[in-house]
Amino acid sequence: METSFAKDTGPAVVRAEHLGLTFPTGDGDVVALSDVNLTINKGDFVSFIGPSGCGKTTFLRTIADLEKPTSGTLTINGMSAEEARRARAYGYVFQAPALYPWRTIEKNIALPLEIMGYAPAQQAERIKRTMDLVNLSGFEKKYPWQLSGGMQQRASIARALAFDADLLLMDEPFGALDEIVRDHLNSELLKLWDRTQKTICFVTHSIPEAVYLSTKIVVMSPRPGRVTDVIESTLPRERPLDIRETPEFLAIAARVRDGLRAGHSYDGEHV
Amino acid sequence: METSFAKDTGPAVVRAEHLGLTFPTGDGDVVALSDVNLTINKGDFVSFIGPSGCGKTTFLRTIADLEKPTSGTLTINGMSAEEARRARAYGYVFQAPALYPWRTIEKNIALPLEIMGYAPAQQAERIKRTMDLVNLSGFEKKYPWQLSGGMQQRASIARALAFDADLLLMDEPFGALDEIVRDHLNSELLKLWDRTQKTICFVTHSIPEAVYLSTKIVVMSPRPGRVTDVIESTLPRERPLDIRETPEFLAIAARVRDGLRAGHSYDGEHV
Amino acid sequence: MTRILPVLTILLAILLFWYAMAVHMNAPWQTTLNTRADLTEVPFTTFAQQTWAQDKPVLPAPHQVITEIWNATVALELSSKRSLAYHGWITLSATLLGFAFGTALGVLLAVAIIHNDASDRSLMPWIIASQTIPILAVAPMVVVGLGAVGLTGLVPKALISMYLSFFPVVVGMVKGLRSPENIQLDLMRTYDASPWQVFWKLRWPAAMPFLFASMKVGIAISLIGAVVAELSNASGGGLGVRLLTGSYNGQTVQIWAALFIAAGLAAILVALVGSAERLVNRRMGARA
Amino acid sequence: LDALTLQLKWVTQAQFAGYLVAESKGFYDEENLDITILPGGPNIAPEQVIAGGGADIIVTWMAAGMAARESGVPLVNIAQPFKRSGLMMICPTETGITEVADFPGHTLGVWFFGNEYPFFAWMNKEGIPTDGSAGGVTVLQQSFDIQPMIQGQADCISVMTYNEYGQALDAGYGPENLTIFNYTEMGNDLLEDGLYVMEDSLDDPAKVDAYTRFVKASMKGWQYALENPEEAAQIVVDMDDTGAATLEHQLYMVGEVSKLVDADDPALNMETYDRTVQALLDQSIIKATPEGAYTTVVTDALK
Amino acid sequence: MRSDLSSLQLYLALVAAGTGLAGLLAGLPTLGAAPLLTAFYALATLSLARLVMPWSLWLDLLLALLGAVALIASLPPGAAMPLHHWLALFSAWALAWLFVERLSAAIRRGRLPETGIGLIIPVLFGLALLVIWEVVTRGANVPPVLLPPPSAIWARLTAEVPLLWADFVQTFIKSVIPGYIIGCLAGLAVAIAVDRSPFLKAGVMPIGNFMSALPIIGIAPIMVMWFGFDWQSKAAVVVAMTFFPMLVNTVAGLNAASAIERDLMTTYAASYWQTLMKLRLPAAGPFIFNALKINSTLALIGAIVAEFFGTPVVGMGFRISTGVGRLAIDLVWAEIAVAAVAGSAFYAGVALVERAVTFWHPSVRGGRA
Ligand SMILES: Nc1ncnc2c1ncn2[C@@H]1O[C@H](COP(=O)(O)OP(=O)(O)OP(=O)(O)O)[C@@H](O)[C@H]1O
Ligand SMILES: Nc1ncnc2c1ncn2[C@@H]1O[C@H](COP(=O)(O)OP(=O)(O)OP(=O)(O)O)[C@@H](O)[C@H]1O
Ligand SMILES: Cc1ncc(C[n+]2csc(CCO)c2C)c(N)n1
Ligand SMILES: [Mg+2]
Ligand SMILES: [Mg+2]
Repeated sequence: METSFAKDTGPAVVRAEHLGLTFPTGDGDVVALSDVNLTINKGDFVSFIGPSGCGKTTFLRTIADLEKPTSGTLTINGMSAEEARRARAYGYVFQAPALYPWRTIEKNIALPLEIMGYAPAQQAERIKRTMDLVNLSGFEKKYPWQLSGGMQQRASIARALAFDADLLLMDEPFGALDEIVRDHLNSELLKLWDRTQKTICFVTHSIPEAVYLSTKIVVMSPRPGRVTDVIESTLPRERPLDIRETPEFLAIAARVRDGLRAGHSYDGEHV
Repeated sequence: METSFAKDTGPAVVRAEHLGLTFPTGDGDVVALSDVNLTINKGDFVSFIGPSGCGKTTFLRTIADLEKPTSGTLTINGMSAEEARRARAYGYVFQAPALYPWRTIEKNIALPLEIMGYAPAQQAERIKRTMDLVNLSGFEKKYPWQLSGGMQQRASIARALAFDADLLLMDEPFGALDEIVRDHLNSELLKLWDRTQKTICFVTHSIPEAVYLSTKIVVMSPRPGRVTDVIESTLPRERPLDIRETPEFLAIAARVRDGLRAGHSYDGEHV
Repeated sequence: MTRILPVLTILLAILLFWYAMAVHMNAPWQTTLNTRADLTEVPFTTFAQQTWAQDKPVLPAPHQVITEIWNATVALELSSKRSLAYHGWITLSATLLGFAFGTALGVLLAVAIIHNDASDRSLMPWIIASQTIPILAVAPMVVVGLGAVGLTGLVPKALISMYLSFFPVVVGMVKGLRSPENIQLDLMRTYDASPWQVFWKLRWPAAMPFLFASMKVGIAISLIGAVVAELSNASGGGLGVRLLTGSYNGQTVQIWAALFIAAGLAAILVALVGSAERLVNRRMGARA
Repeated sequence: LDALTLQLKWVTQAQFAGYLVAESKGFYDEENLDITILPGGPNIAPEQVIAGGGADIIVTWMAAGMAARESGVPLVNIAQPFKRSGLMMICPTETGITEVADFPGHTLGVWFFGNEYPFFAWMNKEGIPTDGSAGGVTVLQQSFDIQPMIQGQADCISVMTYNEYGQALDAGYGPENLTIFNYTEMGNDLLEDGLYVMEDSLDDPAKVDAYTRFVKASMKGWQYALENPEEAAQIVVDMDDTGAATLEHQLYMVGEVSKLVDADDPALNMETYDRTVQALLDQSIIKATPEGAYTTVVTDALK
Repeated sequence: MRSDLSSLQLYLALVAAGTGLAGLLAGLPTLGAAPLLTAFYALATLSLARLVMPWSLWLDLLLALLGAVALIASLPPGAAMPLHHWLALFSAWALAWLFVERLSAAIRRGRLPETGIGLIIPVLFGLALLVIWEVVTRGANVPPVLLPPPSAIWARLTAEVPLLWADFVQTFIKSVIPGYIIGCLAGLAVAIAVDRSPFLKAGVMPIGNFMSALPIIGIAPIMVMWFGFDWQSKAAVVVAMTFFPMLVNTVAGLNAASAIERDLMTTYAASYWQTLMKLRLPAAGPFIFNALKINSTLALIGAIVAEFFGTPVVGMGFRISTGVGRLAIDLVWAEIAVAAVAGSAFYAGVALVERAVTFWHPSVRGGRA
């Protein structure tokens, strides 16, 4: 496999210009996104990182046409967000597992396949493959409430990976997983990305994870939610796990940490 | 403050002997805990780490008298789990925020205070203090659904810290938080622990976090859920953030990582 | 505006259908009348108008019902025994009293059921069985029985209303008080909250949506109870009595008028409960 | 002042004009009586009310009274102002029914709730089965109105001369397009509205005295009502709490009721009594000849 | 004091023994006449021994049953019963309650199996009601034409099986079942239609609420007018009665899916029908079953009531309405008993299906206090 740089990837998949989104609430408006300008190209792996409440989820939801921006423009593959959604352009892993309690785990994973009309044999094959991938084999017939938190989250990841979408939106998918599984899934995800040329938007709180995975890291900051830094990764596309000890890696991580720290109003207070 | 070793701490707060817990489910039993032997002393900071589904939550719930062990014995401060619960011996931070949707954030934090009969003035003072601690000031009057995932989790931490319990049970409290907030809360938690001599049981998926915080690290492994290693930390009680770069720290982390890896059946498969 | 237009459209459709049905259903009798009166070759428009103007039609035309409602309410003094407002008030007072009793009883039973295993197991099946007893069959006996011990007037009616309206409240509240998720209950357990605290701080607020849903059913059903009770006790008046006497005298228009007033009353009561619900929802921070 | 409660068999209407007029005109007061008149209805069985202690005197039909007596409510007839039956069966001529022999195969509407005995006695006498077997009639439980005839659900329906028959006339039916079977004219009449009390109360002379004064005042009321039909009708309308009674209809009813009531003599006519009892026995509505089901102490005292 | 008695149980035990003792004293002069009752009083007083020695809960059951039997056996015919019998009734009732409390506590602690044993409790409660009814009606000389004792009703029930069966077939099989099925299906279908179109929903729901408030008593004569005397009009009333609860509940249920569950479907660009079948209908399950349960009782009541307004001379409603006029009150109650049993069985059937279908709902899979 060839080593390539992130910026060499294809045409714009997501293009946000002066994007803003304000939630009206009982005691005043909350500006969740303000003047966000961002272009995500085909094949990019973009991580979003930022303090909690800075609008990461909101931005992903806007791309997914689950929230309507209150200002600015947003295009997905040149289409409007709604058209893109109708074209089933993306798969979404929510911050919460959102499994249906009346379906077993395997049936939950089958859900998008049923909806998108996959043949039964293909469904079975994909369920098996993705359940193996997230190491949930043996729990096919369990109901969501019979699984631990991390297992539920893995089931929801499997569900989003079971069908073929060119754009993957993942909101803290590995938040509730231990380091080993996380490492494992990180490298699986990278392989998948490399193999399928998917575009991935990935929210995480782990700086190493962001640096390890991404071609582009978007640092956000709250009140109002905005993009404060966009860091293009200089790491090669091929990334063994031990790349995390290289100086290049550490340099990028430091830059991200600085960006993140700048977004925190209170660093050093309350000590 | 004096530098002391973890093993020097006080008498047993939690003592589990041959503890076992099996869930009957529709298609066969799930052994969530099997032959767990563990002693947690007063003033210990114990981290539980292990692949998802290995029984960490179940063990915490058993200590909290939310699940009944199916075999073995468990004593808390020399009492049964139920007596300890009745004596309000612990505060619990659940893996999910479990905020009551009809209460504002400040009212959610007030809940245990109301129940335990704190005076209104004291309630207000404690709410303010803990909301500041988790950096949620300004969101007092918001309802849970108006907060981001991480903000909800911080609210639930504030709720558990608002009253005085000698034993804190925390199930992945910082899972949905970014590194900066996490670092901040980690050091706040350490300070609190040092100041109040609380005993803390802490579930985490982050090895550095576990090593940084703990006097004792319990590594668990699934199917059946069991304790595979108990690592006593040799780090001093006083821990600046940069202790994480010391060789001693890294050595402990490596040992934890090895224990964790051993518990994973599939490492390297499905590649 | 966006709410009025659909309602008006559907109403219009119903009205058209109703007029058509009125022609259809009153036609045989009108034909008989016309034949008797040697009227042949009546043009359809005239015939339709005839069917909408019968004295005792099988199905009265909407305007006949509305005229009757108007005549029996606005056009009469309130204290007149022919006034539907007067009878409506009688029924309403029994309804409200019965509803108050019924809601209180329902909530009390639900509280007993969720807090006491023995009550749960023993009460629920019989509460359900109690509702399979046809109240109209028992109501006269209740009225006679209570009359024998000197209870007459409002109270027997209210008791029958209560008998009907407590049921949806018990069922809804048992469900509602049990609706908190396990984790929410676990939280309370970790605080070693007393049952009383669990009730007021968790179960009760969590049951609010269920309470209001039940109360909406309950108040409508309470009105039915009052009407049923009135059918068993012609003295004292009330909308039920008007229904009954209308039926004895073949006064279909009167039946329909009483029926509509009763339904209107119920709709208003349900709407009142609904606005109370919205008020409470707002105070509990529900998502808009 | 003796307080008595009178339970009517039906809603407030001119069928009970005598009692309503006596109350309204103060005839009961004159006799030192405080009378409460309870209207009835389709779900109120006066026999049940008196058995439960809710009334002292009831107005009911003799067949129902006797049947109740056999089921353990010891009712005793103390007066019988109604001498003839107002019950009829009417059939629109379109049905082709002109005589009893035409009945088989047709559907007949009958009032139940204790009002069904005369019909079954009649059919029994004619030998027409009512159990749905071949050569018999189909019986419908008729609502208390004439709708089943208007809608053609029944070929013949039950009516009272003083009430539903009037409604039929109002609705445009006339004697010319109806076949009428009048129970009295056919000699099938069973005694209707009589006054009944509980047997044990007759042991108390004070009660008997009160009953006597009650019957006396009631008959005065009947006399007044029959002499002043318009005023009587107005009184009925005024006393009807439900506001359902109309002057026009009550006036008609007073007129018709006057043909059935003997306002001067409340005594039981033994010939009709015997015939009623015999018919009930024939139909096994009652099993044994009733003993002490009537008393003449009250009417004798009035003579 | 024995620690396994809760305070409620202790209180009941004291009441049972206390009233037993009081009965013994109050009845002393006449007790020779009723040896069984004497035995009951004595044993009830002795049950106080539970405070110092183990006392099986089954002993409480036996004692309660003994009390009931003794009371019924010693009811004086015709005359009002002596005062101390009321004490016996009270004592036996307290014992039965105590037994039930202890039994359910034992089941909860897992000391006795749920299946089978769990059934004893409601049955005993019903039996207690019947005994109280029997003793009060006979003991206080309530006129049988107002309220007959259960024994008389049972006698009538067994004597009139063919008649009751014919009525049951007419009312339940012919009217209730078809009406229930049609009404529920129609309610479901209209709810979905209404859900599809916000316009229809805005138009139909207020009117639907208005219509559901129509007292069915009013529509019963109209239905008879429209559909004739036989079962068709009764089925029509049942349809009308069951339609609106189903409509209202289903519409509410279709909105029960949570925001994130819907979002998931939105991300799949699932079609309306896919979202309906795979998310909203399952999520509406608890609501739909709620309506099915409510309707199971409403349907029977509706059919019976409709029969008050004209029927062929068969049917439960016909028998009930005409029975009162004939003072055949025991037959009326026999008919009511059949209605109650049929209705409860119907309800129980629906509830069983509900448990199986909505197994995933918190109210089914746990969350009991
Ligand atoms: N209520 C239940 N019914 C059946 N099985 C259960 C139940 N709760 C937990 N389990 C099973 O018990 C095992 C341990 O679960 P537990 O929640 O303790 O895991 P955990 O270590 O907390 O995992 P995670 O890190 O993912 O939260 C899992 O296999 C889970 O499927
Ligand atoms: N439905 C809503 N109504 C009102 N305010 C909202 C709503 N959803 C989100 N917000 C607000 O918008 C801001 C951004 O929220 P968002 O969920 O996007 O944060 P996030 O970056 O995903 O945080 P986290 O890391 O904690 O998940 C927060 O201040 C939150 O309070
Ligand atoms: C409107 C009306 N409908 C039916 C009857 C039937 N009926 C005729 S007499 C009688 C008993 C009292 O004499 C009954 C019930 C009536 N009277 N008035
Ligand atoms: Mg988020
Ligand atoms: Mg867990």
